[in-house]
Amino acid sequence: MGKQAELLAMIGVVPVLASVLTAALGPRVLKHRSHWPTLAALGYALVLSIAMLFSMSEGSSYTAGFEWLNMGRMDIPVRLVADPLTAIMLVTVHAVALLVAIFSVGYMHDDPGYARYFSVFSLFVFCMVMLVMANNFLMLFIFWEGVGLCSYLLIGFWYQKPAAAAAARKAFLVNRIGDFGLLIAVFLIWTQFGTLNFAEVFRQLDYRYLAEGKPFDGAIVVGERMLTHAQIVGWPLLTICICLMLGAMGKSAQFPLHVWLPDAMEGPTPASALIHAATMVTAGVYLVARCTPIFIHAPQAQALLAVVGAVTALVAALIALTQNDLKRIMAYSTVSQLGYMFMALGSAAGNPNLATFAVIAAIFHLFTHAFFKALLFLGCGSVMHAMGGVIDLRRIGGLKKLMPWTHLTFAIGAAGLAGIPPLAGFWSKDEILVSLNQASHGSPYGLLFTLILGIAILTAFLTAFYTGRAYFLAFWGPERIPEEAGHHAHESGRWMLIPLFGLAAGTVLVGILFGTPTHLFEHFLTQSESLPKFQAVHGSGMIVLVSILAAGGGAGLAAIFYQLRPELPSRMAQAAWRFYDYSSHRFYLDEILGLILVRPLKGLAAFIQLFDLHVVDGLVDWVGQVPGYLGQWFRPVQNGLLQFYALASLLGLAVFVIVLLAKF
Amino acid sequence: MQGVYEWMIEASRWVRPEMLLLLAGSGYFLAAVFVSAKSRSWAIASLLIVLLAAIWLPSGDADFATPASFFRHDSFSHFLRGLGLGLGAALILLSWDRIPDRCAAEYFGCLLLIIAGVNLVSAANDLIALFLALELVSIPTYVLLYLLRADDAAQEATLKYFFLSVFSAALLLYGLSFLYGATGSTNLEVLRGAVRQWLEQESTSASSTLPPTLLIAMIMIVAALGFRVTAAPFHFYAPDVYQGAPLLPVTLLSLIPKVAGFAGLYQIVSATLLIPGADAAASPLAASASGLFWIVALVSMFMGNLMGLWQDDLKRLLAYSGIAHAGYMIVGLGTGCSSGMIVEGLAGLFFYLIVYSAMTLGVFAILIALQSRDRTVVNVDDLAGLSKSHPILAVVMACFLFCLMGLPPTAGFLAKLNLFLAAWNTEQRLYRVLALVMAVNAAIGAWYYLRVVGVMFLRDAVKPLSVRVTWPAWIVILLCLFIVFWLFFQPNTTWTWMEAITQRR
Amino acid sequence: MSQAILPNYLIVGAILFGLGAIGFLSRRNLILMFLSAEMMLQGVALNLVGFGGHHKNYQGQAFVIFMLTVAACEAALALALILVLFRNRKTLDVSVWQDLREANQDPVQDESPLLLEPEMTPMHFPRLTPAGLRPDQAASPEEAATRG
Amino acid sequence: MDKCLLLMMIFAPLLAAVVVLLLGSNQLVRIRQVSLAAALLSLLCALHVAWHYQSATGRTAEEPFASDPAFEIRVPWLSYLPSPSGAPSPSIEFHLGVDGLSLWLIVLTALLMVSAVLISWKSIQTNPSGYYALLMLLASGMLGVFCALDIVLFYIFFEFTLLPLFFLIGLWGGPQKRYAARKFFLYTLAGSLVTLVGLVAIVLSLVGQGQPMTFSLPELARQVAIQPLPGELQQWIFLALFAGLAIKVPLFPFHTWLPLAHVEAPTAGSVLLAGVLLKLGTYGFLRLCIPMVPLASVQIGLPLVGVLATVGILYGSFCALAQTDIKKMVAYSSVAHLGFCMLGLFALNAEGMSGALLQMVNHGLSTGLLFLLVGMIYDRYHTRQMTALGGLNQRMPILGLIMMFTCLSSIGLPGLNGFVGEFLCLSGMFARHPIYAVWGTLGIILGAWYLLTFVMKCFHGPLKEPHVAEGAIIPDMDRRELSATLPLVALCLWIGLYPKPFLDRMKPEMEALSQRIKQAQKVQVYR
Repeated sequence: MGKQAELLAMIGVVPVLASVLTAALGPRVLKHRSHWPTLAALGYALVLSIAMLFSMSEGSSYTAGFEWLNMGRMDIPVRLVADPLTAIMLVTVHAVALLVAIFSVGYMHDDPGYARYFSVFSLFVFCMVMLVMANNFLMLFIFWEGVGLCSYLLIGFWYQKPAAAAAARKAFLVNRIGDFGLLIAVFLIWTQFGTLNFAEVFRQLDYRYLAEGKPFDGAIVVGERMLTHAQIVGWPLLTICICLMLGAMGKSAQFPLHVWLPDAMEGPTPASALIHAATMVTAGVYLVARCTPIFIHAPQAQALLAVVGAVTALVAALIALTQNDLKRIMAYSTVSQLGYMFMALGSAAGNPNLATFAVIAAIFHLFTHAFFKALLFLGCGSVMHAMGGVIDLRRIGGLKKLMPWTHLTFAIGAAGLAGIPPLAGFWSKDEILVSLNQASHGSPYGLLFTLILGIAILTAFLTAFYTGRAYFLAFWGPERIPEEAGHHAHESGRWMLIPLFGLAAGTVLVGILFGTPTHLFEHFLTQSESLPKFQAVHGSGMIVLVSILAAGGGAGLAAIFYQLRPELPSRMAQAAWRFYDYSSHRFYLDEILGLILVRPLKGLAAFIQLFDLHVVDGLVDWVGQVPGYLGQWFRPVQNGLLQFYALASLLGLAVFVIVLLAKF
Repeated sequence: MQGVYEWMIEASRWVRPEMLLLLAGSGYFLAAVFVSAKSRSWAIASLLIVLLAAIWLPSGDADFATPASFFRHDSFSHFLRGLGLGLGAALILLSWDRIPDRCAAEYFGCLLLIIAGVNLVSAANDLIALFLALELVSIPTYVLLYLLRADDAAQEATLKYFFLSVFSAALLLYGLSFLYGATGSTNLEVLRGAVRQWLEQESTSASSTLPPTLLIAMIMIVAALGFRVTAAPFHFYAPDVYQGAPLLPVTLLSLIPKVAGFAGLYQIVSATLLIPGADAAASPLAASASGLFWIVALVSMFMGNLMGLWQDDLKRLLAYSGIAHAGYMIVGLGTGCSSGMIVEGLAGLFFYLIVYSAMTLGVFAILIALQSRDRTVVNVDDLAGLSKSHPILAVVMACFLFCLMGLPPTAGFLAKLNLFLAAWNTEQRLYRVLALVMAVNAAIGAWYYLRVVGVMFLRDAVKPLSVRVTWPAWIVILLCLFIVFWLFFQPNTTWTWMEAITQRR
Repeated sequence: MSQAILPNYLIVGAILFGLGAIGFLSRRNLILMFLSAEMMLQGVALNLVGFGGHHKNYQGQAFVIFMLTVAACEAALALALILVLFRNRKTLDVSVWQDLREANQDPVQDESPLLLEPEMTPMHFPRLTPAGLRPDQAASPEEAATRG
Repeated sequence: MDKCLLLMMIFAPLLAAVVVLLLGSNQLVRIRQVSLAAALLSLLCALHVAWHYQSATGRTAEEPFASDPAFEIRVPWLSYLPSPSGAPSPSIEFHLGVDGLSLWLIVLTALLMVSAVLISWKSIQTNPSGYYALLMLLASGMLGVFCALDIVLFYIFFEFTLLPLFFLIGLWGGPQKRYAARKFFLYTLAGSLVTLVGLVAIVLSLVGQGQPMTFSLPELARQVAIQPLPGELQQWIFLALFAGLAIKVPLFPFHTWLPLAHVEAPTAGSVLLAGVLLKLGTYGFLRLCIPMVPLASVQIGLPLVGVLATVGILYGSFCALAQTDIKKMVAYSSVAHLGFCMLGLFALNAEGMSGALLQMVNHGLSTGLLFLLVGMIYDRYHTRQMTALGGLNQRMPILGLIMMFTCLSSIGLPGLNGFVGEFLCLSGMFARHPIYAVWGTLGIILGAWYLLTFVMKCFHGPLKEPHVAEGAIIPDMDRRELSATLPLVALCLWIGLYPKPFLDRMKPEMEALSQRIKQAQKVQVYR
């Protein structure tokens, strides 16, 4: 226990130290060596988190922590906790972060904000690990916003670029919408359960009580009210879940809050790889997985989760089909894959026994996705670096020979994303399909999940297709190098290649090592105390076959379209011109959101401003003038006539006499 | 029964300072025929005489009142006579070099008579003495009003003041005659005894047999003295007269008749309403009177403040301000009509009277000091840029104006606070409403005072003022300033004194 | 004095007072206004005397004496003042004195002129016969004027 | 020694004001030095008090607050005649003290004073002696309000603050200064006079119930606990207090004086206006309304303030969104932020009220900082129009960084001070009345919107500066400006990262007050 506690604390402390150190010393002292604190810290933290992973068999661990906020019934300590779910997240984050950091050394080497970059980078890692290690909802929320801040800072890293500045603001604002939901959820949890501690909340919602249909013995004391179990499980829980989901949707870029993620690609590519592909965007998935004990009680919310996931996955995949910006394709792909994870998480709707398996599937996909998506992004980064920042597929091509290593690793990553066996993506995607398949049988939402399963398979096909398209367009065909590339047009250096190799190795291996072949991942994750009892679900051959077919079909079609018969795509585009148009304009989602949300609100603001100026302030001024008007009204009395004065006085006197005599 | 001679000795025993003033004043008129002296000499002489009178003023420790005496001396009159002499001295100082030599003797003579008059009002122990003292204030005032300047405006002001004053004197006398008629004596102590006796009978008998004469007397007297203190609806002359008359008499007019009026009102009220030991609620007369004062206070406050908003002429503005302040003070008088309070409305009234005197005198003193031959200060806008040309004077003026608004840290705040406390403490819903009305009025009033402050500080003068302030004016101004702050920071002595004087009777 | 008489005094006093007040309000001649005010004082005097009789003491009468003194004093002042005013405006009408009033108010216009507008034609004053002359020998004023 | 600390803290600036006035406007350097020294002395005293403050234990609903006796000063000032029962002579006292409610506001005020002096260093050239004297007077007044434990003394200081600020705005303000100063003065004065009636009513109604007369706030709170005022009277008193305090806060729709005053005021004036003076209103609610008329606070305070504060949050945010003048935007953001504060206050539970108190400090820090920074921009470019500025980060990276920090603190980013306060306020309100809290929470989205838009327009993107003199290079923040802002920044961070020490010192009072509310409700039920 003690040793684990120290581990946890160190994992938390080390990156923030690196961040502060870099920020303090970076610009003046470290300069081009600013990456060292970060690399050292991440390396150390990775070792620690692997150690943590292996010590997980001893059960969850806690640090002692300290009081952070204690007022009234609100008692929030800073206390770290690690269970298998956390451990997996920690390892993922640290591994990817370390590799991305190494890549960044090469990628960012002559940027004036070098130190700033690494400082924020470390800060991000700190926030991310604290997010997954938090033991209560408030801490989670704090670091949830913390990663959002880092995301904001990194997207707007090149703040001189108006697009970057706008993208950063957009990301923050859209995330704030999600955070609004999360904050409401936190308030509701606090008022309903009287605590924000995960364990406490989950204990009050113990699955057994629900399964046995028994009420709690006694009632939960919430504030001054006494709530019975039935009261809690009703609409409050559903509201909590929907609010939590809103938060997750914001952070994990689910439809319709996904609009910020593609824009976020304005930031440095390694940052996109880490934050907007591998780690931060999965925080939503983590949140929902963490809150599984709550979600179980709200099957409607879970179904909604799956629907949102399905819509997101499909829409993002459709948009990705026609994008020309390599990074943007990857961004939409990330959105799509996150949709996948949401589908998986939602698949336990009305079928509590499936919950653990669903979580495992989602988290496993998160795990594998981190590797191959980071790999793909870094590959993009490598290309971008070589092409002088140009990443438009219409302007580059045939880089196979120029950048062989990049090509190879990109191919592995693409295959992983497309779900080609035996790479990581295949195994995790397969599990999700299995989970969905299971959900479509024997749950109240069977029909819905059948549909979602169909969407998932369609999405798998589309994924393979657009991945293949990107891959073929960039690396095959005649060599096209834009003039911006200049002398950069060569294979990247060691700093950038080593991470590519590392991630490629991960993409190849993690599926086989931990996935269905060994069930290591499953076994490990089921040790989590908060997850319901695990019930193994066995995949069917049918699903595997369909999955392989979809992946292969998509990839093959891409090969045909963009390698063998390059004239086909334009003909297709003409045939389906309207669809092509919609897709390439991202279904006009940004515009629609702008039209129904942003512009009315801005109009409202302008109106309120006028209202304030003329109505509210006018009213105040008017009231201020009332005494003046009254005075004006009395002024004729002072007409200067002596006898009138005497008369008025006498009249006043008469009134007094009459009034007072009448009283007697 | 004493002989006439003893009676006169008895009557004059307590009023030696006033006799000195009267003799001196009359002497001036006489001497002016034979002696031609500089205005300054008359001023010095007057100041010395006032100082001598102040030294002669018997101490206020013991109450020498005897039922039969024409005058009396107790802590109340001691205080008010002190106030009267102080105001007189201040007025003399303000007049220092500003009176043309030709009419200096008459001016200062009248001033001394007025001071004597105001003192006698508070020393009077008889209705006749009270009436005479009030007339002693009025009659020289008529002279003063057109002594200094004989233009149309001054004449019109005098005309209005004179005629309405005579009118009000008639009302007063009518009221006093009924008071005498109801009780059978003009002596205030006897009168008090009679009312007390009547009240005792009243409490034993079931039916209410208040003689309506007493009530009519009350109303008439309130109306007449309301004229002196510029309480609405008897205030009409004030704006016109203030505007028309020269500054010095206006200063006098805004202070002395108010002091005299409130002293007179207190004399009457304390004799007929404030019966020690009698329960306020049991006296229907007290209830009627407090109702009467309620209306008068309400109307005065609103009239003064609402009309004040529109004024450009400084003197006219101050007239309305005076009307409003009279309203505030009458709140104190009204609350004073019910007894058994911790915070006495009457003590509040006299505390307010001191503060009012200090701050109004201060404002007028500054206005007087700013007058010069080539640049008169008539309108509010004439003060523009004062903060540039006379920064200290502007700050002092602002202090007085904030005091008039009732803002801390000036005594104006405590004065209003005491009235608030008194008004709320009456346990009568009506007076609580009045407290609220006071608050509203203080806010309205703040508008026009602030306007003056704003003009002084925030605007630049078209033609800057270049007058040098003379030392007598400085003395008065700084003394007023001192009082305005001292009464805020050290109110306790004064307040205890005020409580004492109003508890004595 | 018996009880029954007092009300009579009071009533007459009140009537005098009221008449005076009405006169004060309705007369526009300054002198008549002042006389009306004096009439109010007479009402009061009657009251005081009546009450004095009722209460069988002299205080009421003493009061009246003092009051009369004051009234005389005021009358002197009034006449002086009115003289000055008349010199200035050549009329005794009180309503010409309304320059001091609230700013931006129209002056109150007379609908009917003063009933007793003083004649501004040259007046004929009687002359005493100089010493040493018989009355019939005295020249008429006109002749005296022409003679210089 | 300790007894004199509060006196020294309040009167050091007063003394400095006198000295500065005597120095006259020619000795600019001396004037600044004296003012700075006085402000620093005040700050030292405040810090000493904060450091040695002993948080009271065992506060109860009957005695929700009382000064730490180590710092209490009590001198009779205006005594009234003793009551018939022979109790000691009741008097208005010069009663200073410090407790959990006022401690942090005192520190905040003293801290902001230093910043205000420093920020005026160069920008005030006309009549500096008057300016600094007024600034110092204002400091005395503000510190006095928070230290006063006598109901009348409280009001005296409360009113007194109007005077210096009136002149500060009116004399050193922008183009519309006269209108702004007058409106500010009259509007707030009108309200607070009604409040005075309320205060008088509290004191005297208790006397009417047979309690000994007192003006001491702790004493009054105890009397009220023993014998609550009748329900209807409580409501009237609440409304009277509300009139002045709501204008001061300012709650929607009484806020219109604020943007005007802020925009026209000189930088230091805006800083103190936003940082401290608005807190007088919220502090008044906390110190007067809740303990004295708890039942009315629940019955009408909660719905009334709940609605107005919620509307204010959204309304203020929307107004801020529509602004192009930076200062006006910040001014409207104050309306929104104080909406949070009031929402927390009228949650009437320990969480909400402590959040409100913390939010007062937070708002003082972050909005104070915002005004300081806007002032610096204005000093450099003589414009506050967002449209005229852009990409300033490139010219002034440090200013940009601190501005970013401040905006983030202002939009309630966790880890910075704003979050803790807003979170506690909203959670408190959520427990009391979820609907208000939910609507209020929407404000955090809008807050981020306008502030980040401002940062984006002015600090990000390509460099755009209004015309500056030929060859002049706009400098980044210098040492003086840094020393005006960095302490505030540090405090923002501290509160955000570790709020416990701040909350602990107000905890006994807060819990006692919430207890008081519960008690009042209970009594109501039994009646």
